[in-house]
Amino acid sequence: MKFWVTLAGHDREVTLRTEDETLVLEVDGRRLVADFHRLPDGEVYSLLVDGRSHEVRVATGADGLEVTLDGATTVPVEVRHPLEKMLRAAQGGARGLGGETILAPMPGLLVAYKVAAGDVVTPGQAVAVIEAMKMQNELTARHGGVAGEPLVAERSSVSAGQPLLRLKAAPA
Amino acid sequence: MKFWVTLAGHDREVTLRTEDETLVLEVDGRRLVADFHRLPDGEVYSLLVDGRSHEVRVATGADGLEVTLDGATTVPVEVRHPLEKMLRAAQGGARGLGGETILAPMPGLLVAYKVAAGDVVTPGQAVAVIEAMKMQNELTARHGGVAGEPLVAERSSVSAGQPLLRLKAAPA
Amino acid sequence: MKPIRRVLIANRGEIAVRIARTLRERDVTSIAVFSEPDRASLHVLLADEAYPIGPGPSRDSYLNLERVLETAKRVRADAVHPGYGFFAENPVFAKACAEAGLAFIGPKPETIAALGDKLAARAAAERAGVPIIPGSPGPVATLGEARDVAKRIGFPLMLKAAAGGGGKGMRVVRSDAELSAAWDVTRGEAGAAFGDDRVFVERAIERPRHVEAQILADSSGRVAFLGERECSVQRRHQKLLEETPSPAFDAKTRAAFGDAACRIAKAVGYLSAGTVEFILDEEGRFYFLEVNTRLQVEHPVTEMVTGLDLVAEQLAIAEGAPLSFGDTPPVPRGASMEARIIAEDPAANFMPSVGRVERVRFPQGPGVRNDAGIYRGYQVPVFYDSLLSKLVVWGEDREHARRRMLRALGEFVLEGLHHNVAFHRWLVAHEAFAAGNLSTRFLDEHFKPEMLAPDATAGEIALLAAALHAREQSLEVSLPGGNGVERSPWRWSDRRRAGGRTRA
Amino acid sequence: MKPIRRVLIANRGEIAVRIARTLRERDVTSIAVFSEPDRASLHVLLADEAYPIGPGPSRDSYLNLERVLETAKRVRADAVHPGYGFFAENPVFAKACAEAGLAFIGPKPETIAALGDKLAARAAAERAGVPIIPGSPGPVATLGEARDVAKRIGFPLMLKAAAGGGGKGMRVVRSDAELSAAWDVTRGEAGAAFGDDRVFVERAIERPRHVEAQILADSSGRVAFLGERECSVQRRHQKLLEETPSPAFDAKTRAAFGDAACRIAKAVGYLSAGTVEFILDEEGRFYFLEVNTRLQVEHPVTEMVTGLDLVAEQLAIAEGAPLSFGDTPPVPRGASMEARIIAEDPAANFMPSVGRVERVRFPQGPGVRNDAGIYRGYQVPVFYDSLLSKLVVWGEDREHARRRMLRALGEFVLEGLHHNVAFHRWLVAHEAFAAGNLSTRFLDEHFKPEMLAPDATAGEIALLAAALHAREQSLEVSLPGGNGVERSPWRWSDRRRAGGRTRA
Repeated sequence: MKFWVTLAGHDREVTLRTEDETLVLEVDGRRLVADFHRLPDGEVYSLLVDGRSHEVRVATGADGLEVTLDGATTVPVEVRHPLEKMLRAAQGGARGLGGETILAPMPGLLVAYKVAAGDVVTPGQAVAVIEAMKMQNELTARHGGVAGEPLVAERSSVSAGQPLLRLKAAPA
Repeated sequence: MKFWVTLAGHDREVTLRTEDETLVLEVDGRRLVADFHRLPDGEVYSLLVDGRSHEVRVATGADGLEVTLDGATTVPVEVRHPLEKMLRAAQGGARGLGGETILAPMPGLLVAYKVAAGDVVTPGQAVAVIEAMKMQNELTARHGGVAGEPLVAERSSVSAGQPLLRLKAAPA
Repeated sequence: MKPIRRVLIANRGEIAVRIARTLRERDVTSIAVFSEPDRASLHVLLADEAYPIGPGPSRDSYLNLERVLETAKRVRADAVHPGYGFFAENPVFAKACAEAGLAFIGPKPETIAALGDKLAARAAAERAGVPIIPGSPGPVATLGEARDVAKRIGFPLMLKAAAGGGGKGMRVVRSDAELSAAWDVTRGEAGAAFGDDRVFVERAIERPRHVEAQILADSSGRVAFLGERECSVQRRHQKLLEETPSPAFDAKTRAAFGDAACRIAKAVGYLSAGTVEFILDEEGRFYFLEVNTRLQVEHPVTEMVTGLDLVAEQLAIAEGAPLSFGDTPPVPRGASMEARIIAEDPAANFMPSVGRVERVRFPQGPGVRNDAGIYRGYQVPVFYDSLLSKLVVWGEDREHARRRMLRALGEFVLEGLHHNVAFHRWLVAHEAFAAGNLSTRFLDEHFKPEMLAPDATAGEIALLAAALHAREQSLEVSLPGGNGVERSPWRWSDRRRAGGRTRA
Repeated sequence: MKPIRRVLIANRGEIAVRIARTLRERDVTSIAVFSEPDRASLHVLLADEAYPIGPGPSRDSYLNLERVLETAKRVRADAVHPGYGFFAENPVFAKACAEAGLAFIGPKPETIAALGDKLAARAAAERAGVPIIPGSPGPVATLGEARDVAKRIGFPLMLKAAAGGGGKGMRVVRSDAELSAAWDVTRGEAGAAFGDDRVFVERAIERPRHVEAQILADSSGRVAFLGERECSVQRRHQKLLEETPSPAFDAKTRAAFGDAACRIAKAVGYLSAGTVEFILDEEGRFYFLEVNTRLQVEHPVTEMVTGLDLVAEQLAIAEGAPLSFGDTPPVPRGASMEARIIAEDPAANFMPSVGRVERVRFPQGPGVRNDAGIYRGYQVPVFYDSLLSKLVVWGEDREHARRRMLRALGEFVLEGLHHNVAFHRWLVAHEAFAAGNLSTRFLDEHFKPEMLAPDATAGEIALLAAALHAREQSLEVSLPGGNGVERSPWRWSDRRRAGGRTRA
């Protein structure tokens, strides 16, 4: 079967075939073959690629999948259906600012907002500062957009997952 | 609520009450109070009894429940409904030989049977010898009964859970 | 002094567990206390007894002096071990313990108080003839005074809050202009942070190393030096990796260093375990920094090379017993390193992370000690320090210890929250680290988040894993504009988007 | 000799993992092999590379000489480490490695062959002037001859298969009558078990201790004695707990003992790591038993007190390098104990157990090393040895090590299959053990399964747990003869009865 994978910013079409515990992947004209075995405790696989032993875990994170390699390195991956790809294309290439809602990553104190309502926020831009575990931490926008009204008062405490700010999508 | 517990051969009536994470048990006229908290990873509880910290795990074993204390000591426990108790009583006290099916505890080689068809087998009596992990091990009857025909040939290999011998219940 | 039979551990997590272990080995009852969110913490599970002391926020539980002491008395503890942090360097608490008839396992209250004041400590060091960083003899009242000091010792300078420490309340100024600009700010911050706006001025050391001396002192006045620890690799002034011996030391330096540390300890009549912190300049000269009147997070590296149990020594000292080794401390054998495994995201400016430990497999094998405060399924609470575990190794020499640390870090499986294991793999493999070329500016000089980005091979492995996941998935999804409902092995990437950068 | 870069580990589980760790630390590529049921074994996960070698039964995989060597050559290994068991003491395999151009990490094939024969080994010891147990100079052909020996050295006697070992093929006879009765049986068994019915006769030592010498020999003929290990606590002639130093030794005995071991090693031109086993009688006299031409399961206790890595030494020796410490072995520091954590049920005559590791939390903290071959969720296969983990501790002296072992065993959480952790808790707490009063008959003299039965407190805790379970349960059950269907928090005890004594 075929699908699209977004990895480290790159979009690639991947063809997948499996027999028993052998996995054959075709990507960018290359062929990856692995012996795989599912381990207990979550979605964890042992992979043998040309004999090299790797342990990987797949979890569903905030943005698509998160693959953890050898117990410690996490790589975000998105797996998409070819049709979705086509749809995107049909909708026209340039995507502009995707829009999103900034959430409090953990309970803590919202120290301050870094943007005001109406500001155009670009991906990666800092939008708020939250204090938790005795440290101040900046929250950054991932997709960007136009800032709405602050959803909580500065210097007030927030709980994990609480919406802090909405960014409206802005076409390019 | 009330129920019967069989522990180390003793049958006791137990009354149970809980508030939040406090557990109050009445048994043999004594009162046991514990602070309990469910831990992740299986049915595991942290119990604080008069401050003393205990970690217990409850699993369903071959014969009722198995409670593991402090990670290593396993105690078989049976929890029964009062009505069942009454029924038992009604059926008359003496239980005779319960009857059972002896299963292969692990894959291995059935070396020999220690009883022949028709033999009366008492609880704890050895009925067969199985070889596994380079060791010979005796299988013993738990409830006893009258031995049926051997279900496998001697010197043949058996898989885990495979029935080896049926013991018919025998009234006292 | 009466023997200690029941010790209340006024702490939590990894260090409470570590203390409980020694108590168990010494046949002393370990009594844990826990806040509401800590009911399932490892220290509650591993201690002999455990009692609640209030809600999550430290001030309502672990820093609630009345509650802690009331509990200690109620459960008939005869001693209290403060661990580190919380009440560890609080003279009021130490005094209150004594008044409540509880042995405080640590220095005397007056020692804690005296050394808690940077200026008093500095003065004590000076009296003991221990080199201190050139600077103002005491607090500097006005900008004018500060300028005079600057003229005398030259730039760069460090403005330091008298009541600060652990990197807090410090500011480097490189010119007269910077000094003028920073003066009021620094005093204001000091006042706000520590309720004490006294500031003093000293020479700033460029590329300093942080090296500290472990000392033990018993009630007979015996003071022992148990070797140094180098803790130069830091982020935000917090230690990340510590080791002994220091690659910057030779036997001569070590002797002078240990002698200086012991002189200070004797000068203040020190009792129990303590650490004298120094900074080392690029010429290898050491200057007194401060004294930590407690057990350090990094104490295990000293234990690994000496074979001593520092908590056991503290216990014996609190009972009035002499040091277990008398006047001859064990000769250190080999080298040891400790990597602090912390719930944080090194790729995002070391932002703290919370979450559940979804899967964990700790390193094991020869020469590896891992003191964890977590277990599979454990939910890391947000109220406390984000230290999850201390990975400690021993090796016959530094290079062996370094390679063993690399091996152990390679085995470390920890999933479900952000942590710095991959960062440590990078650090310990770095050639500057391997060369022992360290300073507190190591990260500024060498580290960039991109360095933790997965390489090509990792990318391929991730691709394979994602493919296997796609294969396992089989959700009914209807594709808008697509040909109706079909079985599809993947979800729409935009589904489940939480937005923002949720690190929980 | 050319340096070793890629080592194939011809073993599995815990020991394969242990070897892989040293290889990783020495920057040598570790190559695992695995049978079908071992695909998810820890050694496959932790090695750099892993390759399949066939079905579960050992003879089809780990003992399939052609397959193992073919794999080693195909993956370009330049050396093979046999671990223990499997091919570890097989001269044919060692020879085949050499012929295939692979360095065998162990003694020379001819040494393995020579010492594999009990009589040859005994003769070598005798030539080296090492005390041996009085007995027949060689195999005894007839009952008549056996009787003559008996007249000479007296009863009790031991009948021993020449090709036996590890407690197999041995029988004690206490009278002439018993001797007559046992003679044919013993020979028959020897023939059946080892294809060699030669039997010899020696004096049976009552309440013997098992003490062994760890030796290392390099290619320059240098032989070092690294201290003794006492392994007296056994069941079914299998070691359960080992320690160093032996509580039965004084410096004088140790010197004579080490000297004897080295003489034997020199006499046979020994190479690499080896163990000379002795038995110690109640008067403290030691007699040569046999030489194990391999790494022992209990090697870590020696590593704990010497700081050496025995696998690293084997590796260096195989490369033709000298012993890392030259002519002066490190002076042992403190004491160490190892408890073998085994999948078996001590309450049922130590019957092996299989099953899935449902929950596990290994001991950690100061002085604790745990070399496990398992992890959470791991299914213990039935084909192999049932050793799950080696729990090793270090202490400043024996009592400290013992208390630390007790502490570590107390922390050990292992659920889902039967194991001997609770047994070890009993053993290490036993006063005879604490007194160091050991012999291979320790269990016969002190152990009864009832001793592992839970006490009153444990009963109460179990009761509380069962109650909580009942509370959580809520199955619809209709009570026969009862008042129809009702919500009931418990199941009928007879439900789910599997019958028999399922230990899986």
